[in-house]
Amino acid sequence: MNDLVPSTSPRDMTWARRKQALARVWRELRHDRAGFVSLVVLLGFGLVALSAPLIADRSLLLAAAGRNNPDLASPSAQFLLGTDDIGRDVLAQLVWGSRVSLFIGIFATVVAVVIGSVVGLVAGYVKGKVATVLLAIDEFFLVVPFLPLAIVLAVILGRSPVTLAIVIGITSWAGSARLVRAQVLTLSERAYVERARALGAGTWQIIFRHVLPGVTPLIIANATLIVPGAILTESTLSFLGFGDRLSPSWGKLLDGAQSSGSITLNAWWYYLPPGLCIIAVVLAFTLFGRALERIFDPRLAGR
Amino acid sequence: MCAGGQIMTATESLLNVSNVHVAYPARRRGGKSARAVDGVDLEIRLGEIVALVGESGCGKTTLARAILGLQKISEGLIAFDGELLPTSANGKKAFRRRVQIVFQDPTASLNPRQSVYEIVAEGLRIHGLGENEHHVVKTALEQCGLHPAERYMLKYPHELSGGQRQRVVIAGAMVLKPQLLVADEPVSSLDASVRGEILALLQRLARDENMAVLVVTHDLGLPWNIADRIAVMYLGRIVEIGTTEELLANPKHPYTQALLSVVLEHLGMPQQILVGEMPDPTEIASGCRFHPRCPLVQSGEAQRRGIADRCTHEDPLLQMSGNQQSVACHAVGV
Amino acid sequence: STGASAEGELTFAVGVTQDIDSLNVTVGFLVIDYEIWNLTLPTLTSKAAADFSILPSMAESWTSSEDGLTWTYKLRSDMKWSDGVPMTADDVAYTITRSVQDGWWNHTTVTGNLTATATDAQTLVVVSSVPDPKLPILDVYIVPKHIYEKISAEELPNYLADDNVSGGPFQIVERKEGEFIRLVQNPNWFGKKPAMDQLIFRTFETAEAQYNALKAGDLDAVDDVPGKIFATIMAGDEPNITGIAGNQGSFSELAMNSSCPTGIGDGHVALKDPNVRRAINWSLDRQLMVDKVLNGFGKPAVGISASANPAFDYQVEADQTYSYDPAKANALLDEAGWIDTNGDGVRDKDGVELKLRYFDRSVGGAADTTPFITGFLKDVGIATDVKTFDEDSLAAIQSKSEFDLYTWGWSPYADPDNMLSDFITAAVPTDPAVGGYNDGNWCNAEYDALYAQQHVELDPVKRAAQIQEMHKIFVNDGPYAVLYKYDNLQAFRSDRWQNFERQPAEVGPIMFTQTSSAYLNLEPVSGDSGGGGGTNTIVVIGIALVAAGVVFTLVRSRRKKSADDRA
Amino acid sequence: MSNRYVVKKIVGALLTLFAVVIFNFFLFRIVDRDPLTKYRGRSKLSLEQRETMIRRMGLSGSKWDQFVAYIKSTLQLDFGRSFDSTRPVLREITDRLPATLILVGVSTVLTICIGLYIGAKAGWARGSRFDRVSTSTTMVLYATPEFFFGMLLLAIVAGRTGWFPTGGLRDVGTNNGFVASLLDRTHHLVLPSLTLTLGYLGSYSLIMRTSMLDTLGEDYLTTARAKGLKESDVMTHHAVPNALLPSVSAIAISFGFVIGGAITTETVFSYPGLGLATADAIRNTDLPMLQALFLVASAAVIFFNLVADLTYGLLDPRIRHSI
Amino acid sequence: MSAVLEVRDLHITYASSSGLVPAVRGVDLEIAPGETLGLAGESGCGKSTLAMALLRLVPPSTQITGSIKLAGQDILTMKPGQLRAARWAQASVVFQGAQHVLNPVRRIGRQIDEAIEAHGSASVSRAGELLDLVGLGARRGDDYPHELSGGQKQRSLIAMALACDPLLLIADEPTTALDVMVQAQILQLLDNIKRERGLSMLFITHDLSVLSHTADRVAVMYAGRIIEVGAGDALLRNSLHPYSKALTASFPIIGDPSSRHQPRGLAGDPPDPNNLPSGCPFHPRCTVAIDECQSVDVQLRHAADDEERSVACVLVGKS
Ligand SMILES: Nc1ncnc2c1ncn2[C@@H]1O[C@H](COP(=O)(O)OP(=O)(O)OP(=O)(O)O)[C@@H](O)[C@H]1O
Ligand SMILES: Nc1ncnc2c1ncn2[C@@H]1O[C@H](COP(=O)(O)OP(=O)(O)OP(=O)(O)O)[C@@H](O)[C@H]1O
Ligand SMILES: [Mg+2]
Ligand SMILES: [Mg+2]
Repeated sequence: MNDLVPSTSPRDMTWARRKQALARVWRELRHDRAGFVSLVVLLGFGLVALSAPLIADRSLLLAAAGRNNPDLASPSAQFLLGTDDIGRDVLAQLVWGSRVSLFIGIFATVVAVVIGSVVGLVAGYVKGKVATVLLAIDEFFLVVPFLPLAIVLAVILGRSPVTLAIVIGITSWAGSARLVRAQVLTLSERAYVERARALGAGTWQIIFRHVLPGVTPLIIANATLIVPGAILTESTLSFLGFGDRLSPSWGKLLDGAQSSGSITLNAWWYYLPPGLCIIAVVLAFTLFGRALERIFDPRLAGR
Repeated sequence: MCAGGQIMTATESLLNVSNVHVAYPARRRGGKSARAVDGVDLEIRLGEIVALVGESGCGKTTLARAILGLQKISEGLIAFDGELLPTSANGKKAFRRRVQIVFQDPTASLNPRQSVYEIVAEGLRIHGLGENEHHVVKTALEQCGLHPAERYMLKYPHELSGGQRQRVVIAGAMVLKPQLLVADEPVSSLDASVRGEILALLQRLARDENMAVLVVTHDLGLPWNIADRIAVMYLGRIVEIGTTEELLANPKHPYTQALLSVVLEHLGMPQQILVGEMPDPTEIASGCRFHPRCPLVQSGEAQRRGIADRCTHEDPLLQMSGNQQSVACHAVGV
Repeated sequence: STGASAEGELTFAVGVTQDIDSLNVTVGFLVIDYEIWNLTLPTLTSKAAADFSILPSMAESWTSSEDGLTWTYKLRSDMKWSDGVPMTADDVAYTITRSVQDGWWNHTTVTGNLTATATDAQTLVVVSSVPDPKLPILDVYIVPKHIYEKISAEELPNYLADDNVSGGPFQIVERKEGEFIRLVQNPNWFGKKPAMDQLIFRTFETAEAQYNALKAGDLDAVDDVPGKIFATIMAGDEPNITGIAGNQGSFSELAMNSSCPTGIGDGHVALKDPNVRRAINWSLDRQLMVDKVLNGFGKPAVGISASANPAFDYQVEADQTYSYDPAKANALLDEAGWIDTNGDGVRDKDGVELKLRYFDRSVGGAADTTPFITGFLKDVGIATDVKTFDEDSLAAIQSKSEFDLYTWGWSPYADPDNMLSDFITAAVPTDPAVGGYNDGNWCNAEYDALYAQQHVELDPVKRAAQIQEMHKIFVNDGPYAVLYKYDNLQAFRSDRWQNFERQPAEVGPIMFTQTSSAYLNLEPVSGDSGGGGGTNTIVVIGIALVAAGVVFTLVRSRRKKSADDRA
Repeated sequence: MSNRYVVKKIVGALLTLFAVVIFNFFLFRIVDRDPLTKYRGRSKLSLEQRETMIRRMGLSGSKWDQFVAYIKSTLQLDFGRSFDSTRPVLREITDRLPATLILVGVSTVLTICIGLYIGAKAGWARGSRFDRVSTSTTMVLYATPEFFFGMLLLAIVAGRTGWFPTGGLRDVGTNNGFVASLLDRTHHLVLPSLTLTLGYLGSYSLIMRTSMLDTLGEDYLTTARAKGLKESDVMTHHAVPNALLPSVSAIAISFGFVIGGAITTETVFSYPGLGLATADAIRNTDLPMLQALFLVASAAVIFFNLVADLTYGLLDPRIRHSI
Repeated sequence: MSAVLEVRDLHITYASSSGLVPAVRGVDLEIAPGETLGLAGESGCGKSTLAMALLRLVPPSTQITGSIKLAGQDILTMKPGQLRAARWAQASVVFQGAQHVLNPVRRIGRQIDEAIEAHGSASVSRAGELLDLVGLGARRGDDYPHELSGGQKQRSLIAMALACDPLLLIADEPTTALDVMVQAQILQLLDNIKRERGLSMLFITHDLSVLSHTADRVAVMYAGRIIEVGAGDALLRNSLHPYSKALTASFPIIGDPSSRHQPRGLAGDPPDPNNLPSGCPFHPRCTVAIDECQSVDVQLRHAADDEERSVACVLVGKS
């Protein structure tokens, strides 16, 4: 392709390669309808979450904010999505809820991916007892039912969004550790790793130069696929009453809707929007993650 | 013997492999370990090309990896340039500057995420030979027939043809100016048309750089093309070794004869197709390891010559038989 | 449907959101447990539903000695437990004696100072060591001696009370944990026969599901209707359902750690100052919480309810003591020296921030007040650090007094003594392993003295005055910011049942009351034939048929399709 | 399947279960909670009485003593008494187990059958209308929290039409015979099991579709076609058996999620099984119950995984014959 | 006797995500009864595509034009049912890499019988008989593929290919992945079977040396075309097209001093089917190319001195 680049420093080349790789990802994403649409949806939600203070004042979340409003009022010009059971604007809570839900989803994923990648890398690269122990732990977390475990941990660790995210992270890394390990195993079987070893490369050089770059796309795609699970878990735990009462997540809104009888009262504006938001974001993350998988792993093309 | 104008002046030995064994532990508890390399003696001299020939699974790759120190040996000694293979991390690293390996499948040997430049420069970087890196890389690429080097440096493996990939792999080994290059089936995954080019390259490099090459292959035509000597391996053991001309013209071991017969029918040799499948290194026969498939034994010839008993009970040693030829067969010389 | 079962038996099905924790009268403490005991265990005397005045029950008559310390009860002679064993004064004496011996939680507040002897089968003599205003009612459940005497004190806490021996109007016949408990009439019951043959309490996980079951006709009455839904009932949207917002003194409060010197714990220094506690009281908009959290079904309160009987409440209106006045709260805080010196919106003093550890109860009445309260406190420059806990964890924290604020609530008994006893100095926790009920970690010598007086005051008028005085001290010193008294929101099928008795009269609920006598007075509306389960069954069968059809078609079409091939 | 494989898998499962038991012990010792709070008379108990009770709960002595006592009693299936009801935990669990078994059993069977069917069909006819419709539907199902389904079903089907009860396991009043009570229970089971089925149908069918797609490019399918087999035979005899293999373990792992789904589903429908018991135990921090429920849930998943491993061994001759 | 297989002007174009890939660009072929045609060429030149197209086994999106007459019937115009009937009964395939070609979860015997059942005949299993025929032994029918070695799998594939007594055996690199000795065994087996049954065979390989004694005629393919075809021995000994020459030269004759220390091959890269050079597709790598080669795309034509021989080269026509 670019035959005519004469001499370049390695750093420039690395840069150029990254740029090229990104450009390729972008190009392929553009042609992947599901992936692209879901990216747009995600960006939309992200934008809303980031600009929540501009859309709705934080004070609207205060319990007393509904002081002069009717409770469970149906949508109107004043309250686009009606009011909740204590007269607060549902839309404002939905908007701020997106922050909590996305934050927990993403933060939990970071926790899970960091644990999963480290465990996967170590278990895949280092053999022997360490790997056996790590695998046993991984097996344990993989087999032990996820929600009960998360519940038990939540009971023990408390209820703030951060601990909730940590709990979800701790309970969902096992799958990615497996994935990373499998990939590391195949990578380290690759002849090019053997070649590097024959060239005299040490363990760390091999991990950083050959193994890590090889698993990174996988980790990214996998992370994108952990987020929806984390968001679902957050909503489930919040629904079961584990959420933080003072920061409204979508799951918490559903809990509120359920416990205030909005289903029986047909106050659909209270329970439908958070449910649909969860579905939309989870769906978007899933589709986006699958698109990334397709792009990073051409064998999966056409899924 | 001088053929093709090459003169065997250097007899100084570079690599000495003696009585090397490699056993892979059993995959299952209670299973037997695989004696992939089972007592190999081999010497490689400075600047010569030796071909290691044998059926699939006979332990060629294992031996090659053992020579590089990539595979632990369970018994025996490997000495390079008069010194035993180092075991320390630093010693290994220094050793690996002097010995390099090229694998069968160039596509698998290249990290798809690295550019040609990075791949070739990797050895330099690992050994901290960064000075003048660009120039060295360029020279190595051009030496390997990738002209002009700039055209290839920024490409990625997937943008290259199979032959070009194998050249890149070889260039990556050549930047370190090794004294010994081990090439494990360097052309068997390549197209027939490309094969000749790569072999010519190896031959040229060996000659120009006075580099010894151990080339692993299952194809007897390859050594005829480039090797000075041939070692024939069967089930973890070298059963016959000699100069290319001598050995191909006058194979003495029945196994070598059979191998040659299936590729050389047009020379009038009757085909001797050995029955049975690839031998199993977990079940090496007693006596001569080849005896269960040996045509001499099967045809009763061995009986006639009165060596049948030795064939089944006595492990034959590699013995000089001819000028530079050694054979491990009870039938030879009887 | 359970309105009427197939055999023509009359069933009354009640939905509850609480599962029985124990039928063992020495262990259980949930409202539902008391309801079952009210229906299955006899009491020596009874209380009038309307005003809790004393009525005969096991005892037909009683007389007291001059000094008021000795009471002699004359018992009915026709009483039998449901298993046919005679029920006599011996059972009562046994209950009193054993409860004192073993320290039964539900009994000793009443029986602690009593000794009882059965002089014959129908005569019971009770002697109190002090003058006792809780006599002659003697409000404890009488247990069958022939059952309990077989159980050692050690074993008793684990006894499941599954003997089903009843001395009340009903007896338990079937119980499915988490599902239902079924009672039928006790043939040996000596009192008024109820109209229904069986009584079922079904447990629901959510109040809403339970209400829907009422609406669908699966239930006859429910306790705990979601407030929003209750409002629609009260608005007359449901012609067949009648709602009753009954109040029996249950209240919610914000407890503050007043750091009683004899106690333990690490309460915030600011809360030691009564003015800061008062400021907090002034900062709360109680009416807003009643409107929003209770949907108006309740009323603001500043003092505790000492008794289910509102006569014992603090007779001062909320606005005369603490109304919603943030300005006043601010002034008090300024005066107390808590001023926001560093401009971060939170008051401080001597380098200590006025930031309070706020423990939020995860379930229960006070749950939804926390967002309000924290907001109100923030408005007057008090920061909070909210942590949510379940009741038990919270109780553990309370036992150590390691909190600044927390939310809780109480439901009082008929006699005020028990509730009032929780705030005496002796109830302050001093050992985390043992705990104590004084959850404001508050003490006041004057209050203690008055408590001791009312404890032995036999003149009801004087006693009432003493209790008013105690209220005044408690409210003024403010270890609690009482928020409101909340109503029990109950509903029943008025197309099926009538003659619901409220307890206390006019303001109280119909079920889960002090005596549960409402069940005895209920009458079916004539001509009711119950809801229709038949249609449902038809629907099920219909759906099953449709599903089978769909599957069949799918399979068929698959067969056909697969016949075609890919080119 | 060789005995060695079976034994290895069983031993592995038991080890995992044992790990759960140990994990349980440590996890629940972290919680700072007075075990006697439920005994309302605790403030009136003497210190000796308290100690007796605490000892009986296995909460006295050194951690090691506690651990030994805990392991002993756990092995005897003695999980202590519920803090909440004071009944033996084992009895609480055995009482509620059948309801959950039926709910989870029915839903799992439905989910697996329908999910695999849809997934296999969609994967086989990749890009067809069936694939597009079913995949987008299953994606949405996958993205929907099952309790939201439950809420919607409750709102629409039960609340609006009254065709189905809004909760419970059965009508208590009806005692008229086996058939009626069976119908009654089925009637109560429909919505919860529908919720659970819909909630997990998505992931099962997506898993199956993916592994179907993985097999699509396999050469043995070309061989089968070359032999002149009908497309339907190629699918059922060649593609599906191979696609099932990777699905089996993936499905076993997602069974853990179904167990989680039972918690929320039972909560939404007041369905008194172990899920509801879990929700209650959470609310009451009923540690012995939680501990035992967690163990039971884990055991169920471990068992399911074991079954999957053994099934895998049966389905895959490479395992059946070797090892 | 008319040809068993007759291919006329066959074009096969794959529709891939990166556009249309013309894998086969105008191939004419015929195979007489009992004849073996060897088809040789570099990787990617379209050999397998051609083989697969003979039974219409290419992906559905692939465009095929021209005609393929198998025993007189045109495969390309058949209805699905007819096509299914023709598959395996008229022509069967011995694939390369038996590893993936056999279904890992079905017994070998079942996989063989299945082919017979698909063609309506035989309720009795013939698998055992066929396995015996290829020297595996009937009992192996109960084995699963993983229980067989590479050579054994290849034998069972041959047995499977014989199941419906086809007229034509298409062997697509049947020995490539095998070891020298096993390769020789399989070649011998195929040879015997072919001779015993009078089968026609299309033998595809990239290893010319394999063809030397298997093929009656040899066709050499380059970039989707046949560029030289002729009698086996003659072609291998004396190829006329520069590409065939280079190809034959790259297999040294052991003992031939001209190749000792003289490895020979072909410079340059195989062509990219997406981006073929103009004129003769071989001209960029051709050592004897003349200017004309850049523009003239020569068709296959008879060589002057050998009437069985056809060559697609400007130079050959001229000489
Ligand atoms: N990691 C390993 N563990 C156990 N056995 C092994 C391992 N690697 C190779 N073997 C066995 O050792 C024997 C020799 O293998 P090796 O790869 O050296 O053979 P080879 O001669 O290079 O064969 P090929 O021509 O197929 O490359 C074989 O039987 C093989 O099955
Ligand atoms: N399904 C496909 N879609 C698109 N292109 C394809 C497809 N299959 C093969 N090709 C391309 O068609 C060309 C011919 O492929 P084919 O497999 O027929 O080559 P071949 O001669 O058999 O090579 P080999 O010796 O490697 O088997 C190649 O360039 C290949 O990349
Ligand atoms: Mg090898
Ligand atoms: Mg091919």
